[in-house]
Amino acid sequence: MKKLINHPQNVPAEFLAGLALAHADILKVCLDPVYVVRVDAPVPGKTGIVSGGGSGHEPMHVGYVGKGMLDAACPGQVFTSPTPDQIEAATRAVNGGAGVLHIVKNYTGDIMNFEMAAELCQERGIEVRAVVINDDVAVEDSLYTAGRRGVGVTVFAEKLCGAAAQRGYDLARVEALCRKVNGNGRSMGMALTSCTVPAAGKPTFELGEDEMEMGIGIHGEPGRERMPLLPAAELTARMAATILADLPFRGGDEVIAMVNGMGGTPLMELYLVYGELERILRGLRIRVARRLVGNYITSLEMAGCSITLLKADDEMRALWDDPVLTPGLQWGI
Amino acid sequence: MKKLINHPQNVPAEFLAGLALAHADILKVCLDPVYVVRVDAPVPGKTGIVSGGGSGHEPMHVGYVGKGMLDAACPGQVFTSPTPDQIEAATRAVNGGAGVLHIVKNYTGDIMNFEMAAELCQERGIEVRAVVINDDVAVEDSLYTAGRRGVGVTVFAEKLCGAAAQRGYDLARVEALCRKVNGNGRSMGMALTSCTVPAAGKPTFELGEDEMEMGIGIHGEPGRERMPLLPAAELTARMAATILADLPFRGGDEVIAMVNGMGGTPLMELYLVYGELERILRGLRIRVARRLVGNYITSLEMAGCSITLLKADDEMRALWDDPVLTPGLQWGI
Amino acid sequence: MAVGKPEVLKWLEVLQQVYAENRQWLTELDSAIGDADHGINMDRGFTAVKAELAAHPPSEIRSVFQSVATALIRHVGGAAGPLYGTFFLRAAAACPRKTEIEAADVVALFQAGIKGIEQRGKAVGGDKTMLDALLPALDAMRKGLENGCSLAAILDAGAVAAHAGMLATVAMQAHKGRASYMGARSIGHQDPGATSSYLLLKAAADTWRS
Amino acid sequence: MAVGKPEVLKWLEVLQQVYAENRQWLTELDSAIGDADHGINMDRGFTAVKAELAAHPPSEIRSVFQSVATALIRHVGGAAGPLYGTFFLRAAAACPRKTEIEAADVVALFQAGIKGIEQRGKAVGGDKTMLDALLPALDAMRKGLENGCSLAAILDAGAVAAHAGMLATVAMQAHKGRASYMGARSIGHQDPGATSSYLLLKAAADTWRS
Ligand SMILES: Nc1ncnc2c1ncn2[C@@H]1O[C@H](COP(=O)(O)OP(=O)(O)O)[C@@H](O)[C@H]1O
Ligand SMILES: Nc1ncnc2c1ncn2[C@@H]1O[C@H](COP(=O)(O)OP(=O)(O)O)[C@@H](O)[C@H]1O
Ligand SMILES: [Mg+2]
Ligand SMILES: [Mg+2]
Ligand SMILES: [Mg+2]
Ligand SMILES: [Mg+2]
Repeated sequence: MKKLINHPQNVPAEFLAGLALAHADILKVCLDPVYVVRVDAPVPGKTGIVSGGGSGHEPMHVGYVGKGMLDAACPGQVFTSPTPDQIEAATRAVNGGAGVLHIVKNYTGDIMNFEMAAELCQERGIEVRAVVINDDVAVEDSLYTAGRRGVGVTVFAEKLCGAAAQRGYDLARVEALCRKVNGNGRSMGMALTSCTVPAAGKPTFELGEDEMEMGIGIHGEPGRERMPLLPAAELTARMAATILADLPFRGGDEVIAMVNGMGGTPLMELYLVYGELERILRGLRIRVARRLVGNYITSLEMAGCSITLLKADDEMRALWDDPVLTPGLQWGI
Repeated sequence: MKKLINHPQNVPAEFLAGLALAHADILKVCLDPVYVVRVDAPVPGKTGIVSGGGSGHEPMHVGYVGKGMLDAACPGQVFTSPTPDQIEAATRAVNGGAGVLHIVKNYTGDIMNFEMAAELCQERGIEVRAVVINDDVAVEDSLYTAGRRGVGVTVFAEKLCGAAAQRGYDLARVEALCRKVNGNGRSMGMALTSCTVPAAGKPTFELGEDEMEMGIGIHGEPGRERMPLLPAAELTARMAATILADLPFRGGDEVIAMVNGMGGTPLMELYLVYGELERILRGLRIRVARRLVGNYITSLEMAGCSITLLKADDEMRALWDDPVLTPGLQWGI
Repeated sequence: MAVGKPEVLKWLEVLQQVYAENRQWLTELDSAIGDADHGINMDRGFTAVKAELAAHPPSEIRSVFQSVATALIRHVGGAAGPLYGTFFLRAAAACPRKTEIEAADVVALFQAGIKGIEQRGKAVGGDKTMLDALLPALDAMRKGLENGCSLAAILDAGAVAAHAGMLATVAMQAHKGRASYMGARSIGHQDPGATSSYLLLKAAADTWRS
Repeated sequence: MAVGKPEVLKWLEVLQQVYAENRQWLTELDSAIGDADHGINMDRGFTAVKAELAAHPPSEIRSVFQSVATALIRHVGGAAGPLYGTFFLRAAAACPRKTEIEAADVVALFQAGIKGIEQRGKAVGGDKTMLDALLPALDAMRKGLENGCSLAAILDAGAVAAHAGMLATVAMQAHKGRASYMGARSIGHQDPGATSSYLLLKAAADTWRS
């Protein structure tokens, strides 16, 4: 394992120390329990937005703390969801009296820890609503699985709900928006290489020189299918087809699109994939109204990408353009 | 070689196609010869700023085209400097009558191609000045080398000169600023892994499981020294010491700092290194006034990082904060 | 024989060692069908338990379990944290305020804990989770108790059943947790959580046998 | 014997094949002390030359060299583009307006081209560059001309000297180009540009021998 680290156990903590030094104008890092919070929290009267999950997906979530996006984020150990005390402390820290929305990705661990935290918050009289993001079309949503994973749409939900809360939406409206975003967004990912959890010390899985893993999540967990590596055009077409058929997206739709890197893929390749994607969408008369191309929800140093499409209405498009100032997303300010 | 591409030969062109689709509001891509230019070029009366170099360093340079930074960038093949006709065409396209600055990184190929282009421009009556960036302290600057390479300071020079030109600085003042930035900036890089040039198909070099390459450039060219991998704290201390001693930087200085990823290193590790760096600088009473942490000048999918420090005066700090709107750097707009 | 606070503490001490020793194995199992952290999680959790018990020695058995629950919930995260945390929380609630607990108490306490895991995780037997080690173990322990066996024999029966249950997860397709994303590809791999649950019971049988 | 336009075109055709065949070798040499693109660059360049000559057939030898220069300058980039581009630009300028050029013309043309490379790149012999193949070759060719040798003999002498010069770069430390960044670590590797220059001369000797 080759990483720019000191001790494998200390990676998340030392990362947060660097983040705090680099972005003292935007956020602060609280310890014991650990969470990252907007410098000006709590904002009185504003609906609070809290998310969290395992570390290793940077900039998500801690890099999305700041004006117009998250009020706080709770980072767990690498790929391990945070604990209820972290989430409870973060929720208390951002509650401006208007209640707090928890944006939770659909993983057993995340669900349970956020549930326990919500119980603790409710005991303290803080109104908490939780929306579970489950946009990953690679996982069959059935009685026989833990359900679809929450992946790329989380970034969109955090941006849009953050903007809505900043505009003054109350908790119920932010919650409804979050459900609408989740309901209209779909994602799929793939990997060219595995990643290495620092504390584990070796790659989670091995892939042959001509293989890729299709339908990968964001935790280095194996995907649904291992298959020969495809050229970018075919790969994009296949991922797009699965995503498009699922909602389904239709001609005339407007979308916000993301081509996301898993951490180890050069921007050059991500834009190349984006080009393929937009050509496919144009062919179907689906207009890309807004887009992100880059590393937004990663799996450590994994090589690969994911595609997310969100069918956007006027409200979402307007909220998208609202100012945001976080380490990971920044515009309009 | 595992990459998200179609044919190795087409990577730069297909990347540019995706970039053009994604950022049609900011830039356009011209073909034959190839260059990327601000949508609103030429801006009458504004000093033009053109840079360029091999592809594979994204977002540099094409990702820095836009308001407040470059007017145009000329991308070569992967790690191969662009040709004179590209540079000449870009220069003509951005000349608003006030002359054009070429920001050139110090590599034999870049120097010669920009020189030939400048001759062609001068024949057409366009005033061109060139500033050569050579900030890499890993290379001894002597009669016996091609001189220091241009690396991280290029990003700073492009941002600051772009802002200056936007404010209305004339060509001579922008040129002087660029020389000042180059004179006050120093960088050093290292690699944990090699990268693979798409058309070459295999890694440029091989590193053992416990080795790193110190003093690496940005083209996958081997560094000055191969050595056992160090913990991040020691690694950062060693790189910082070499950089600091060179200018030298002194207690009381204010700096703009960059911890840059080579393309395959997670943000988590880059912030961890940034934390180490800022602690070292604080210990020496050097204040980090502004900073960048992320992938800004990369070597395809190489794992590793570089550190850049620029001793900044009031003028530079103010220009840094000026608005910028490019695919790779964006704030204040 | 009965179990007093020293035996309970001994069990937890052994568990800390067991999870430290099996950290890599559990993580490797989790690499195959999960995200390569289960051993790391269990080790971190029981190291935190040890520190907590040393820092604030609880006065009675019930409060030992409460401290364990809090330490696990605070320091593990993931799926294992809330699940094992809930196990000890419910075990504490079911624990009589006595200085020594009998075989019936021990079985009741495991029963309450395992119920807690079922409620928290909403999994059932056959989903390829820790429950596939725990539920057969509970059955075996209850049978042993009905048959009037000694605590040592009851715990042995529990550990044996947990071991068989753990091995049975190899052939199962996962329907809960991270492994379920793999669909049929999850078949052929032993569940990490079932393995850590077996180790939990094995350690109890080993330390409470005399 | 003398060299006419058909022979010049033949040389360029052979060069295109030679660089296509040696693309990988040249790139591997450049991997060791450079950035792994020299073979790719040369191949791209002479493929462009071929396309250019086919699309716009030049009328005389001089204009052949001009087209080659333009194609290389436009399509190669890097260090090799301006250097070989300048070589052909100067060769064109030195080329007499004749339908056939003699031995003396050929040597003059190489001399002008190599001068151009010296001026453009500011390197000298011993810097571990293409000049370490080209300068000895030029010397040998000049001597051959003085001694009244045939063009074939002159070119052979040039190719032999270039080959020796190319091999001599192995022992040199680079002082120019990308390899100079490696300092003493550049010693022990053959210079890619010296290798492509040897191939250039070798192809001339091979095609202009009859
Ligand atoms: N819903 C559930 N109910 C019971 N046990 C579960 C459930 N989901 C997962 N598990 C158990 O948790 C184990 C994984 O724990 P761990 O790796 O620590 O958490 P995570 O999956 O969050 O990384 C699985 O092997 C499985 O036994
Ligand atoms: N200043 C120079 N003068 C002459 N030849 C040079 C000079 N610098 C580099 N070269 C030659 O160029 C070769 C490298 O060419 P190439 O790999 O195509 O360009 P780049 O170094 O830009 O990637 C070197 O092997 C060397 O022979
Ligand atoms: Mg986990
Ligand atoms: Mg090159
Ligand atoms: Mg796990
Ligand atoms: Mg090269």
